[in-house]
Amino acid sequence: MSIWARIAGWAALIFGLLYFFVPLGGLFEFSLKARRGVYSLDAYASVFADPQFQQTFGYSVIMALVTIVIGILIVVPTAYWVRLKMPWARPYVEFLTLMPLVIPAIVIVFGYIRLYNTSSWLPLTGSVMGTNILLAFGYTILALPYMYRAVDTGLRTIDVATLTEAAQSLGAGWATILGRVILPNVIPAVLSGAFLTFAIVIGEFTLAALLDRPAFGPYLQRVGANKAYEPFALSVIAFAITWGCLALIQLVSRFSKTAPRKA
Amino acid sequence: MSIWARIAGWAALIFGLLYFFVPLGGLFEFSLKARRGVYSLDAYASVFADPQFQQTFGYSVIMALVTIVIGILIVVPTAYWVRLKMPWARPYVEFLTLMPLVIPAIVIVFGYIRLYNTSSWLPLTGSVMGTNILLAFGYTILALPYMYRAVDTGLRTIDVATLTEAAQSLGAGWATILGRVILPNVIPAVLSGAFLTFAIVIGEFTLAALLDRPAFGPYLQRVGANKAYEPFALSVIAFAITWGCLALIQLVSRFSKTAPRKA
Amino acid sequence: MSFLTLTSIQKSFGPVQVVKDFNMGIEKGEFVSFLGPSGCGKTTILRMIAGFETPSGGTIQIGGTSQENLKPNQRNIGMVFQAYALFPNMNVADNVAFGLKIAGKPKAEIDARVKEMLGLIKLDHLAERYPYQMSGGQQQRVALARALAPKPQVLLLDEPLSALDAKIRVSLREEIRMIQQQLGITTVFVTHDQEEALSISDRIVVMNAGRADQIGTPYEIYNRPSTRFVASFVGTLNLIEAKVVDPATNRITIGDQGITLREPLGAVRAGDTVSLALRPEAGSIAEGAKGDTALSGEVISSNFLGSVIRTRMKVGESVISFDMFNSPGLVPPAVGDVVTLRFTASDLLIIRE
Amino acid sequence: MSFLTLTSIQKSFGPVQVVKDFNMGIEKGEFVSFLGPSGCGKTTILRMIAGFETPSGGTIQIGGTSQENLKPNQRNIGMVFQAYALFPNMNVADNVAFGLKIAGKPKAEIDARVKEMLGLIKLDHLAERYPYQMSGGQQQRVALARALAPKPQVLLLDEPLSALDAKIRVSLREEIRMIQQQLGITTVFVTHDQEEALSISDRIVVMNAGRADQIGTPYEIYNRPSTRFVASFVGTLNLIEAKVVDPATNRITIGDQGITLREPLGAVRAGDTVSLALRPEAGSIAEGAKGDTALSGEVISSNFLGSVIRTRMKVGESVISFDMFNSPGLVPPAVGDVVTLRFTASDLLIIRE
Repeated sequence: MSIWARIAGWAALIFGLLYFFVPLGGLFEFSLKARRGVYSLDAYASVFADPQFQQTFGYSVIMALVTIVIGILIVVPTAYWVRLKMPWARPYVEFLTLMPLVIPAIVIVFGYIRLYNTSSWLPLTGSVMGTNILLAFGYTILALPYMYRAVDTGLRTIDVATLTEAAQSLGAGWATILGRVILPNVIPAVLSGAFLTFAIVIGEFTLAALLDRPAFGPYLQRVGANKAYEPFALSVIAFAITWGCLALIQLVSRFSKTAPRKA
Repeated sequence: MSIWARIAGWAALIFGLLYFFVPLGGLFEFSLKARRGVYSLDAYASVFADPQFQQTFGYSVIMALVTIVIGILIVVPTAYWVRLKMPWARPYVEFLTLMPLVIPAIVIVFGYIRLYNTSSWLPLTGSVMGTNILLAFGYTILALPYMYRAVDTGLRTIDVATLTEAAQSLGAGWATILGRVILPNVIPAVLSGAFLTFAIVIGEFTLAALLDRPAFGPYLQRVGANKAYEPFALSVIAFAITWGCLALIQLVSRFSKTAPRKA
Repeated sequence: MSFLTLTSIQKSFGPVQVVKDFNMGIEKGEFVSFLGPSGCGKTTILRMIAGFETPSGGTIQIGGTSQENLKPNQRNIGMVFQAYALFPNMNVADNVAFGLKIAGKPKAEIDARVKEMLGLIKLDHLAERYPYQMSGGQQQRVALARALAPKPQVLLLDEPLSALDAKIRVSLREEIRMIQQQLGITTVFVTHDQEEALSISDRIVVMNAGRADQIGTPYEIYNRPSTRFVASFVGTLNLIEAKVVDPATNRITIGDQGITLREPLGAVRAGDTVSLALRPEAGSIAEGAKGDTALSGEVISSNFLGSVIRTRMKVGESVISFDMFNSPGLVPPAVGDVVTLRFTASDLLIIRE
Repeated sequence: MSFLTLTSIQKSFGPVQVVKDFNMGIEKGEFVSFLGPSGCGKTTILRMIAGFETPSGGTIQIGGTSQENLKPNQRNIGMVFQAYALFPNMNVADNVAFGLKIAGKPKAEIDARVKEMLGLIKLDHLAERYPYQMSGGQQQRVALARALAPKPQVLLLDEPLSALDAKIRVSLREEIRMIQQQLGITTVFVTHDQEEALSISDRIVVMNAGRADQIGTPYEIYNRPSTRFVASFVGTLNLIEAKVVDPATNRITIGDQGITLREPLGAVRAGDTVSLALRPEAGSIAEGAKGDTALSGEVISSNFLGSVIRTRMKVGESVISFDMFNSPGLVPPAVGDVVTLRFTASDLLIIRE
């Protein structure tokens, strides 16, 4: 192996790390500078004291949980059924779940606004609760690719078809198979999809802004436009949350590797 | 198989399809209604005639191409090297490439603004070109997960280690191996990553808006706030572009299945 | 009527007919192997018995009851898969108890039965282990115990040994056969490995392209193959082209050596070509042997394969391989030697397609 | 000095010593097989010769030149991999031409050599095919041609047959051996299949846990295994525990049957236990045989395996298997029969670890 190739490889890796961590480092350092001349947590104190922070963050957490529930209800049975009985449909379903990645969120929102405006058959945008429901479904679309991929990957680690047949030959019906055989073996995958969904919803800006809901993303942007140090503290907090979610995913997937279900 | 389970499976699939296509259908139908009482393409004509549309769209296309080039230069050698010589590093690199999905774009932008502001060591935000560079790198981060995953999937379909060793035993050096053996076999994967990147950059809103660049995403949002039918026409156009990209990916990957490189 | 009866079974996947009019009766307590290359339909028949596939035509009866309207989970069948298919989230005891719990047995009965089953497969000490903590052979034994625990009417084994190492494969097949005989359970075994089928079965069904080419005991299948396919799939075989000299006296020639067959040639004419089969292990070298039970030829290769030495000689247009057991004193024939192979009259079979 | 010389080769991966002080000389034109279970270090030695791994200690010389500072692409070595490793974006001709193009040969020479190579593997007609359009056996033959095209000094074969079907495996190994002898190329072959190694090699190295247990011709390895590991890994083997009665006269007992060995027992005392090895194919049933070349026992099982019938009998505490070629007239011994197995004096080997 050429020494140059080796250096190039390491350089690429280090560059990748710097690419992420230098901006974050700068961000963090600046967020501590609210008090002139010394490092302090003043900006953080100010952020946490802001009632708007608490409100928007709470709102986003609730929306994230709702999104996760909707996502699991849609994705888990679909992914199982596609793997078991409609393997020919897998490329199509994968294609479908890929679409949210490339259909701009704006398009989705405009579609919703048009479809569910106050003069439509289902005037969801006319009420707060209706708009919340719209937002949750929008988030679900955004999170769908990750949720589906996570669950599908989880299903791939077990032999869905054979386990189902083994359970059937032992007399089990569909409810037993799903509840006692399939679900216990994909729980880590479901959790991993849930954490990703959580991180995405917490940081999302476009959907919430366009539907005009008091979510954390727009708040972040508002603070950024009007204050000096707080936005950086907020960014660090948002990053810490998403980082925490990622770490949880890693933990869960590591746990699942040593746990019996890996096999 | 129970008839109920079968129905449930199909219902989930159909629900998934409706989930995407009903909003889009409503959108499309409304965009044709600019002339009272009849369907017409007036809204589309108005959009295409707008010089701002041409400018912002052209700008976004150029940014997309720049982003694709940067992405390929970063991702292809890294992914190859990681697969070949640092398989232990794969989880870490995958983790890294997953981060942009969950670090809100806002955090990235604030980091950049802080790091490269007019009073910093590299005052990129002080000039138009500098801001453009920042934006391109921001887009690269956003597109990184898809590009990396596409290239890595492409590399997975060939036996990188053995092909490299076979070429070495026949006397080939690194340049020959990369250029004549590895690259020709992952071109479809690279293209697929490129198309995804293109679709993402065209529709992106947050980064461009916060860095205040004349991109297509913010234009879309501006039009949406001020006009009646044009935003819907624009949404349909944006959707058509992304859809076209997706169709191209499918074509490329189908082509690659029948082409020799699949094997 | 037999215990397990398959009548006119057919199965098509789209335009492809995988099983073509299959008929068979399997007696209670019998061990029947389905042997054939991949795609011959053997696994499809097994899956139709289990209820995982619905026959396109025909009926399956077990103990006199038609299985037509029974779902897989209503058939009371035990199945062991190539991929073990233990439930990864349950330990050994829970896996074995699964079918009993579904059947709603009382806890005491379940515990007793699990214990009995683990004793049968000699894994009592591993009851608390999880599948991923065990070797493939152990997992497959647990899968066997799990399938047997609810006392099924029929045991179906779908290539259960294919994923295992050679040595474990041999010991586990003997163990399966022993347990099967001990319990007297009707068993259908699917395999593509001829030695496996020969060593374990009461009867063998040799499948070819959706049909049963031959059904018989291992001894019949090996020594009296009824078709060219069976002869070549089961064991190694020399196929020798011979020319008919006189159908009335069963006289033929191989190259320039005349032989009078014991078996009647049937409806052929002088000058016709017939195919004869000779197993490599059937002959032995005997210098000076002549007549209807000997063939001479020039040695073209002689390979040391360990326990046997395989020599090939050319007789007319045919190449005949024959095996000798290796022994320290044996001098294998050299390439170019002319040797005479002696066999018994019944070794030379006529293959009639 | 030999053409390919390995001197005190060692290799560790972290704390694990995979190859321990390996020494061997391979002559020009010799075909040497490395045989052993997975993890024994055989593939690691091959990869060190190729330059893909760097030895932790020792030297490798080819034709008198140390390979220490040569990268894999400077060693002029041909290699064939288990996974074929044809370049999927090139057709057969381009694959074979790859090494020649890298070497900068003129086009006319490349074309001629590619043609010659495709003739050698009898695939001239498939020159335009892509790898994915060919069977595994064909792909592996192309891989062989590709490795041989640049006229390498040494040909390395890394389990080239493991991914293929049983029948193709046999025919391709014969083809490889033929081509190797025709070209007279020095070849190192790695395999875990003992029959493969026995049938194809000039010499075999039996590897065990990073060491060479025995190096010898196939005949020596099979008939005179020097360790218990070699004896049990190569072929099937009965290991019989015997008690020494009188070291001076080489008298031992197996169960209650006394035997005088021909081979001297060496440094043992009366009452010691020694291990004897007997191949299953070495004996034959001979009623009434007595003395130093016969053992009697009760039959505990008799299995029909196709070409052979394997019978097991109990002699004292040991179980002895023996094989008989199947033939239509043969009546296999029944369980419970007492039979006498006769062998020749040289069949009974003393295993001295």
